[in-house]
Amino acid sequence: MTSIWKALREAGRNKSFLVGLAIMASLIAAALLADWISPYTYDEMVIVEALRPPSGQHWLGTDHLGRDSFSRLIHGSRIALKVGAIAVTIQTVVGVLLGLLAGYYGGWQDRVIIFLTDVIWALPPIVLAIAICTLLGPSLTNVIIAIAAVSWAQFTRIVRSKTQALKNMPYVEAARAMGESDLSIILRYILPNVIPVIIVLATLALPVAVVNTTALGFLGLGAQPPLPDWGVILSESMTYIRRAPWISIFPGLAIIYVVLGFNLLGEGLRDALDPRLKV
Amino acid sequence: MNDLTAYAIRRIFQSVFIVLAVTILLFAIMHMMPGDPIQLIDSPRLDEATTAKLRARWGLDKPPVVQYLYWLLNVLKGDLGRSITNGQSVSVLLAARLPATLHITLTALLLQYLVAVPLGLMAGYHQGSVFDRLAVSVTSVLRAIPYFWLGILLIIVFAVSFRLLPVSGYRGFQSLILPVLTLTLPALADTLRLTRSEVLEVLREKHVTTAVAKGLRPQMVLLRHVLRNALVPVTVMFFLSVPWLIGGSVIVETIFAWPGTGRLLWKAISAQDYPVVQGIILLITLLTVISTTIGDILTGLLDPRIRAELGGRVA
Amino acid sequence: MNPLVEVSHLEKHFEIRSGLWRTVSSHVRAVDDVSFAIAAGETLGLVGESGSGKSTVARLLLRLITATGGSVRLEGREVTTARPAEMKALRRKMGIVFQDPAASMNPRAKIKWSLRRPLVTNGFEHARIDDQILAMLAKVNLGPELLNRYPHQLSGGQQQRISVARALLLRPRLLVLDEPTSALDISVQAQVLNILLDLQEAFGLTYLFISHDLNVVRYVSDRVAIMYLGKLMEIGPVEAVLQAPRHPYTQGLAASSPPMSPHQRGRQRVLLAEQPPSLIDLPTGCRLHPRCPFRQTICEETRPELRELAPGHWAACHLAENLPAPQPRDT
Amino acid sequence: MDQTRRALCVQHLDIQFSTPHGMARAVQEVSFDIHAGEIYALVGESGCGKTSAAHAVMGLINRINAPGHRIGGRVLFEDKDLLSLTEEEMCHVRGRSLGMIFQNPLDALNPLYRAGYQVYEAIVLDKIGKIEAWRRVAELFNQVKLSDPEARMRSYPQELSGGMRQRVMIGMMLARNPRLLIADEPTTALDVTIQAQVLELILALRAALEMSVWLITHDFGIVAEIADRVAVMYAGVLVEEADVLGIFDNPRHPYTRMLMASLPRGFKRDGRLRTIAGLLPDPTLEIPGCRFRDRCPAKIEVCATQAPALVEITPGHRVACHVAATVKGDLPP
Repeated sequence: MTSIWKALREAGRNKSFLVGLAIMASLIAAALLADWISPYTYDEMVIVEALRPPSGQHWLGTDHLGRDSFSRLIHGSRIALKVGAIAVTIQTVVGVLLGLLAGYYGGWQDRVIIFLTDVIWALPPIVLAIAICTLLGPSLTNVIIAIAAVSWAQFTRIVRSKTQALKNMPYVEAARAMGESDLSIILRYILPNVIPVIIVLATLALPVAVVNTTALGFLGLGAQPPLPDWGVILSESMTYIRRAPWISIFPGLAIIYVVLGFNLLGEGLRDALDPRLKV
Repeated sequence: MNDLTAYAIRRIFQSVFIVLAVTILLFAIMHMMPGDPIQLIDSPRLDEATTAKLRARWGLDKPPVVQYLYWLLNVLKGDLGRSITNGQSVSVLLAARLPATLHITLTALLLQYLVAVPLGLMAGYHQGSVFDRLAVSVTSVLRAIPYFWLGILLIIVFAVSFRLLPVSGYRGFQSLILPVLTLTLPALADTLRLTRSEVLEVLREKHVTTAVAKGLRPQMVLLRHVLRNALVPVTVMFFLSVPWLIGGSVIVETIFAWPGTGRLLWKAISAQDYPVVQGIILLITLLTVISTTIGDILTGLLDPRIRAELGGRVA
Repeated sequence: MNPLVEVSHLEKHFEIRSGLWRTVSSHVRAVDDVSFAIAAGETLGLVGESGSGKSTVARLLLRLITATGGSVRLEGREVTTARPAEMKALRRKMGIVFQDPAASMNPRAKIKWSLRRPLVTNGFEHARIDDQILAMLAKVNLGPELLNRYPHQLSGGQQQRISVARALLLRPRLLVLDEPTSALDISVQAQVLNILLDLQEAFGLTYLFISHDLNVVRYVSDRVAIMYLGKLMEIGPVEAVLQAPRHPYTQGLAASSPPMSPHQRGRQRVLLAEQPPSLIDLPTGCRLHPRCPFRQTICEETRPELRELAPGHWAACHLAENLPAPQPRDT
Repeated sequence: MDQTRRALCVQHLDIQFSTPHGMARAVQEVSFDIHAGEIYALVGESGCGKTSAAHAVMGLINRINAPGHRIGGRVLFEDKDLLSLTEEEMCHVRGRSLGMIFQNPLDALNPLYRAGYQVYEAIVLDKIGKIEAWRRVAELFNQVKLSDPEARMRSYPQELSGGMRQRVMIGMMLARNPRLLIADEPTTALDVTIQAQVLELILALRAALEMSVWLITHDFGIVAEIADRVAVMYAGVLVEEADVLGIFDNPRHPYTRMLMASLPRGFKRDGRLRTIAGLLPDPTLEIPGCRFRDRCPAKIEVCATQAPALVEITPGHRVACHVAATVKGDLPP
């Protein structure tokens, strides 16, 4: 599918795309090399060092248990990216399959799937995620399930409408006239033309997943201490907001860094791959 | 019956089905939770026989479907059960907390649109100008800020460092500022960007060229033909963004100790007070579905094409 | 004559749902009781304006949509009810080319892929596929250098010739051409029409050529069928139907068609009044009667059947024998 | 008809658009006059620049739809150079002196307003009272022969058929009695029976309102039907201009002649059509000499170096070709 590579080359001329790409690369590097980059481990407590402001020894200061904030932040990127990537993969696969099915066949399959998305959308995503995590209990695995469960519907709706438009294209009709089977038409003629949309959607879904992960962590429903989830760090920092505001500042900046990076990347990709797509 | 009425009625029916589906889900979830209301009473005077009698009286020995119908009937009567922690009626609790939540969400919603739509129109019309580029970069950053951290940041800046505004609680206008800002800023950025891209899209449509060709002045073209058309999706988004705001309010209320339903939800979850959780989720579902239904019907009102398509004849 | 294709009483009605409960309130009679035959090796031109059902007929022939009534026979075998295996065999005997050449090929695949697919999916011998593709490309005057390009890198004329080549790779007997030159510039249209005529001679193909352009249809067809609002109005040899039309609708169509030269300006241009009615609320009797300048009471009451007015020339008009002579028109 | 009075005078019009591959010249040094009361047809295949020329004259090319464009030359209309007017001054010309209708009347009307209002909006620009303006809308709907005008005024564009929409467009653009109506492919999206009705209407209104019509089309049939004079464009250049009989009976430019020969006029038995080999030149490239050279069967050496000027070879017949005067009879294949 060379034309995707061509579009990527075009995206390469787009400044925001390149900035996004650099941010994504730095994040992946931080997550992979966390053990080498960070000067301390994320759970090493030195109580006498607690609540120190940023200094040469602790670049971003320490928290109430004397743990090095910088090290915890770097290790936190691992959790954010891992949870985000797995959740986005699940919601993409589920959402795309259901979207193709609903869009191509229509009829009762379409009605059932659309009703399911309506039911999912009857609750604000974060509230639904909170409900699921409450039901399943707090853990990172359940966070992944919750995030995927609240986010697949968007993929389904967009892939469905794209499929509906594509299945009436002359080239799809021509394929049917040449004796291609339904499966072949979906996989060879429709899916490749939906893939750019999927790439854009998935890129823009990742920051949402990261924010939701940290929000659940913040509310105590996701990752549990002592894991250095950014949301967990923020929630612990609330108590010391007057004495040590720096503990609160940096995890937020880290989240913004991720979200901004992937948004820029996604928007750059969208402009190159499918400018008319609005998410 | 005209197209719009037919569509509105059908859309309302659809919403009722969606809410029913959510109640079934909620009931199923509560059913799967360990323990039933009788066990939760936790009194030494309960022996086996009394328990069985109570179960029979409350219908807990009936099949789940019948139990669901009983429960639904109670919900329709406004009886959402009692809180496990303090025994208060859930409906009364919710009624007491809802105004505070509506207070910040509706203020945030209005603020968001009053500011974002004119700015988005300007940015779109002057695409590429300094103002536009500034708007795009500021909104890019604003959209990336998570609610809970924005709240913390605002507390640090306004309440801790400068001691200008109250940090938490529900005390008059001043206490409203920080929660509303927290809630509205990211959404404002989204709305501005949506308005901007819709304006850009409409500007490229042929009917705008016609409007220019027939001699309309630029301001008239912009207001009557560009803004009017761009407002259709923007208005829909107004109503569709309500769920996001409600979701955000859960976190914002928690941070600012705002005595609304969101904070109640968080407390109930921490205390595993399931009847309250169930009641709040039901309430939020209702608010969400009502809002999106209004949004959809309003689209039909604003756009004759959609009115005809959704309400009229379909092949 | 030995017909390759026999269409009898073909019918496609779409349900219209309306009202609060979306109940079936009426039907769109997109194609209504249409019968015709195409002899092997001939070109039948199918003419009609938008909403006439001509493209629906094309899709019904290839069973891209299912008929609600009637039958389509190809070499005597029923298409509308064929089982999947038989249908696959029948489809190899039919090809189709669409109006929009840019949308006729998978935009994400190279031309080579689009040309290989029909052969691969129909189980052709892999070793010979590339030779067959090259041979067919040569037939449409294109070189092998196009094979590694994407559809959007081709001109409209090249795209349409690739579509023709693809449709012919399976060596069909019948080629359905649905407005194949309507989206093309004049000079490119000439190119494609020439190639179509050459290929017909070379392979002994049978064409169903659908168009709204009378000049194009006159040029390519042996016989012409005229459709209006889902009904066949007139059918017969091209000279007879287009030079001396017997149906008021055909006459109106011919009069409305722009002339080939400014010398023909004096004629009456507008014969048919007003707008065509909607397909949902069809007029009683003859579907043309609200627009017809010659209508009489019988036209409002009785639906006219196709009648053979001269050998091979049929028209569905009560008044066909009594119409004023159409204005002569030279070409 | 006063042949000497000019309604519009286009001089050395040059239009360039900014593309990722550099500046593309859509229109090059095009000059022509449209006389008062005539129907002047600009004919050409897609991409020849005919629509860009009309949009430039109307002042519809702007920074929003064509960032980085360049327009040169002069367009004289009622003693003013339209290209040098400010946007404010252009607002007084558009709609009032110059009207324009477009190819696809569905896209060209705002789907959110009723047809009547969209015409009303143009009328009230002339400081006319509300009631008077609505009366005028009804009058116009009658004038463009819309059946049941009251109902049509209340309809949304998408509830009208293609022919009715184009009638609404015509009514809207004629609301303020312009001197010149620019009709950009006005019937391309319509069925032939409806096309005939709309052409009839344009002819009738031209006579009734004593205006000129600048018709832009790719369809020689429509030209043969209603045009008085014809100009043929190829790749941004005006290659031939003559009265309609001159173009049809005695085309001189090889491009015009080949185009005429590529029209299907007869039957299959009459033989194959003429085709024009090759493709349009890349508009971003600066091409010395004649732009049709590569596709021309009659080209000579000078064609490669010198761009032919548009010269009058017989009274009223202008051709831009080095060989037009010498090659008689059939063109070589």
